[in-house]
Amino acid sequence: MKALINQPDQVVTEALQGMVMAAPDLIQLHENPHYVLRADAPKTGKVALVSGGGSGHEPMHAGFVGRGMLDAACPGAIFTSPTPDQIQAASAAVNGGQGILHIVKNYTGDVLNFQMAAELLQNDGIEIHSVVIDDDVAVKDSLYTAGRRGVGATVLAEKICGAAAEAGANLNAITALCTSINDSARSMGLALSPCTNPETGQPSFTLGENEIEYGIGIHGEPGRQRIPWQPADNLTEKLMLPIIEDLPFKRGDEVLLFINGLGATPLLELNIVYRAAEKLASQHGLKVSRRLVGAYMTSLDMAGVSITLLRLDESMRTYWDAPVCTPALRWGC
Amino acid sequence: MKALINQPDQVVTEALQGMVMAAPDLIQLHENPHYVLRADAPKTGKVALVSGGGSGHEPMHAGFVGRGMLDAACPGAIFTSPTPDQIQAASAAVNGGQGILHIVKNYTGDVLNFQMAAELLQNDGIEIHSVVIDDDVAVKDSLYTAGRRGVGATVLAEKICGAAAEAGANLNAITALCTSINDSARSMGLALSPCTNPETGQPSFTLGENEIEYGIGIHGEPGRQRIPWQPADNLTEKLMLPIIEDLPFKRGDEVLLFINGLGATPLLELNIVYRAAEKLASQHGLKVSRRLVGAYMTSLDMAGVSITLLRLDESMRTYWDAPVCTPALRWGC
Amino acid sequence: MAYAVASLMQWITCAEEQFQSHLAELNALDAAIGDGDHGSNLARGFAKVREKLQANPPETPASLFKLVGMTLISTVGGASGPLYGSFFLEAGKIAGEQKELDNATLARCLQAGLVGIQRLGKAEAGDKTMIDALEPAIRALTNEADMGVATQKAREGRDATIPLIARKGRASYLGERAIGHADPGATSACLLLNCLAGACPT
Amino acid sequence: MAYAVASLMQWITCAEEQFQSHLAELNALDAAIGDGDHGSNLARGFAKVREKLQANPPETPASLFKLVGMTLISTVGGASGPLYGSFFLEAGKIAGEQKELDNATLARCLQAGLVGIQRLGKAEAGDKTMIDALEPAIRALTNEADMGVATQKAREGRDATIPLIARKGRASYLGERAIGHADPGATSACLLLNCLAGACPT
Ligand SMILES: Nc1ncnc2c1ncn2[C@@H]1O[C@H](COP(=O)(O)OP(=O)(O)O)[C@@H](O)[C@H]1O
Ligand SMILES: Nc1ncnc2c1ncn2[C@@H]1O[C@H](COP(=O)(O)OP(=O)(O)O)[C@@H](O)[C@H]1O
Ligand SMILES: [Mg+2]
Ligand SMILES: [Mg+2]
Ligand SMILES: [Mg+2]
Ligand SMILES: [Mg+2]
Repeated sequence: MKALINQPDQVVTEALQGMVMAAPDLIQLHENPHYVLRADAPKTGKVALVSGGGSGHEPMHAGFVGRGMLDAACPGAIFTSPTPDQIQAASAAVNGGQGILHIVKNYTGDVLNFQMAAELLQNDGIEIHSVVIDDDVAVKDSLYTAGRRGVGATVLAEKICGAAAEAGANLNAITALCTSINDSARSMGLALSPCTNPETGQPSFTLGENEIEYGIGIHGEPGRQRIPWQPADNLTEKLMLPIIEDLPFKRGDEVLLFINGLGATPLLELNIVYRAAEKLASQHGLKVSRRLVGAYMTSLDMAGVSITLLRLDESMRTYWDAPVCTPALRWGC
Repeated sequence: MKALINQPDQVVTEALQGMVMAAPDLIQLHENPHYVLRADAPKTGKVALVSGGGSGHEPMHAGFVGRGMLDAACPGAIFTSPTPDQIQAASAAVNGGQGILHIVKNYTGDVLNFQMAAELLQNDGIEIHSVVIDDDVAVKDSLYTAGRRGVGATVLAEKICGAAAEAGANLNAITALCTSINDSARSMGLALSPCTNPETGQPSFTLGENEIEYGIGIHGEPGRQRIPWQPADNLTEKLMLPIIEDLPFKRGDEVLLFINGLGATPLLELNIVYRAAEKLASQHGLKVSRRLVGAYMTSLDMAGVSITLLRLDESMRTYWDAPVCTPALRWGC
Repeated sequence: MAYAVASLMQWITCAEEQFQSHLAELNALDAAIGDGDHGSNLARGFAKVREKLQANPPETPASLFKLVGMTLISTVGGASGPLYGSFFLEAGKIAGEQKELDNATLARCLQAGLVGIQRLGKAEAGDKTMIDALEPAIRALTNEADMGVATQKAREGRDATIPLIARKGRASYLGERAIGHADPGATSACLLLNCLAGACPT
Repeated sequence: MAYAVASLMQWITCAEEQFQSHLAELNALDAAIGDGDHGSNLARGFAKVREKLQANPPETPASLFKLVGMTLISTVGGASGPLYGSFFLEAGKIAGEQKELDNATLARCLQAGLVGIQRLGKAEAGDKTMIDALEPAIRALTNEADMGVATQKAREGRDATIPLIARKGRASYLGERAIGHADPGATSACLLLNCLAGACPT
């Protein structure tokens, strides 16, 4: 497979090493088990935030470790959730004595492994809360299924809750905030190309010249539907309407609009989507007051985009604006 | 062509509109002619920095407009330099009365159009200096040719000179600084895939399963040589050695190491390249004290990477660390 | 007839070989309705299991099962790591201090493992998961059927996943598009049970 | 025989049509040794020229040339915009107030345009640029050859770029890999001169 890699089974380790070498003032790496933690961890007296998941979504999550966001990130193999002992070790390493929040994306693997880790940590007397993020409206929800996937809202929850933790909020308050972010956020994505897992060298699916996977996740799993290519404004509408209708977002709502590139889509195109999305939001009476545009939660080399809308309240807005000092998201410091 | 665009001839305009809508606190857009300028332009009493070039390299240059970097950027059509009247209008709009520096990448089109604009501006009594960036060691230099291309050093020059301008340096000093950055920086790149111009829908070249364009530019022009795929560590060495030998960089030099993604290459891979590049730098006795890793000067949806090394002196390092407040590069604010 | 630790080692060694040789096939099944890593996940986990078994050969069925379970949990990740891991951990709890497991005890171990998977994953038969292969096979063994019948049941259960819409795991995101594809976990469960059937009791 | 503004309008209108119909071909030539936009650049520029000519038909050759030159400079960008733009601007300076240009004056206009391109772009014949087509053709006209000879010279000059390594423009980055490809600018220059040859003097 033609990628900038060495041994396929060393991809994750080498990328983590490179990432930490490139931001030594912000983050450090522990190997075996692998986790990335703040350069100044543990922060005594502060609630610690830990997240993680499969690799292949860079900069998420390791790129979000640092002051004002995560205390630690646990990267699994490509598209494979981390293991309980890894999560346990990372959590223990950043434990500041005020409890730990696990921010978990709703995939069976992530949920089970974080759950096992939480049990191990609780046995050690560490207070653990978990919030499961499930914002993807492409997935039909039901009591009898695994439910919706966690996608773009994860990034927003990590930023906002990270600022709350930095400001000294306690574990209950941060857990409630995280739950409320998840309840107030909805996302949907589409892919113009598959991704290729460097560990296996196989493309996740094949698409015709003119085909799009609509309702895509971030692990190369096929979407809900295959549709023909349409102009960006139409495709944006096909993502925005299900999002707006699902919560539902209502006229007068203040929102954060997040346009996320899936890896191989140029910023040029993301900006065209942003333009269409903000116009649609305005047409629905939504006031976009905060924005994020870029490749923050990717699917390796997949071309495509996801859109997330978060209904902001004042505390979310304030925490969003607070300083964040991580390799991938940085302002105010 | 399957991209997130509407009308091919509206790509640049719509992307600029979206970009400015997404960062209204930092930048504003003037249309017909198109240029992006600081939200608070013009800054009276400050030297203004203006750059520009073809579109398709996003976030460069418009993403680098803001406090501590550029005052204005002039985006041309895809891969086509802007026109003299466009550069003239942008420069006049940000003129703060202390003169203007044009940072120009060494391509015939950019050089000629900026030169014509400078003449027009000088006729209007505005003091204009120009520095032409030509850091690409893939191109053999000679008195009788167009010389080397301007690539990664452009981003570093814009950041460092932008900080100098912000700090109140005068036009002569900033011009000297910019020249010295160009003299102290070398770059080289390679592509794993062509790019496709959304205005024409044509891929820039075709590559076999296992082929790489070595010594690539940023406009989809073919590279110096076609070589077979090799592991990332070897490819990194094939970029680093010509860079190190050309200046030459010497043991004990303090350097900034910039790993630049060409558009479709995941951060995962860029981090693997960073790891290899920093190791090689260390083996050559170079002290990497500043770093930048990401897609800052792209070639649409091209997969590939370029490496830039800049030998830092104290003033460059200080200006590098100074606050920068642009959509694409941000710290300290 | 009973399964001493040597027979059970045969089981696990065979599983390691099978997951290795079916790696691409399991990945391809997973790519169709999931994220394409099920073969890689199991191969990675069982490779580590083999390494640990060679370094510290366990002396009882219980310690073997515990080692397999712990190793899968700490090296596989994903959904299948905790699920298969719990399967072996729970099986080990039933095995107790016994030096060998007679057929009935082995069936009780497997049944406990199945319960462990279901407690964690909350899947029922018909949800298009590994349960669809494991459940009928282990039910057969509990009812004293022989191994051949059990593996036959597993295969039928796996094939029965093909027309299903998934309600659990990653395939559930696809809705109707999951129809027509066999579940990768049900397929790996068949391989696992085939290996058990091939292990020689003493 | 002389060229009044109507004849020269024929020239420019023809050029607009030719660049439009050869857009893909010029882009393809440019993709081989450059960035694939030469056809798009000229088509965009000449479309704007036509628009302006229709809105404000010029009354003299000089005002036509000036309008073409200014419009190309302000709408083409790239290398060819300033170069072809200067060509027309310099030609316009020679045309002065004259209502029509006789053959000798036209040749002097073109020669001034060529000098303008070379002053800006610093290219010599043999550097693999538009100069390789323009220079021999304009030299022939200066020596009173007829239009057929001039376009023949341009075509030969263009073909002679094929085996060359480029020393100017984007193709110079390719080194030896530029060999075997015709220069796109030399190709567009042939089209431009063909149109001039097709315009009817009065
Ligand atoms: N809740 C569940 N209960 C039982 N089995 C499950 C459940 N969720 C998923 N599985 C099984 O796990 C398999 C996928 O495993 P794997 O690909 O290794 O993990 P992941 O889905 O995390 O990539 C599925 O084919 C399915 O058989
Ligand atoms: N210095 C120069 N002098 C004369 N012609 C040049 C020079 N540089 C480039 N050209 C011409 O310009 C053509 C390319 O034009 P175009 O593709 O429109 O611009 P760009 O190279 O900026 O994309 C080349 O084929 C060549 O003929
Ligand atoms: Mg997985
Ligand atoms: Mg061009
Ligand atoms: Mg899987
Ligand atoms: Mg060109």
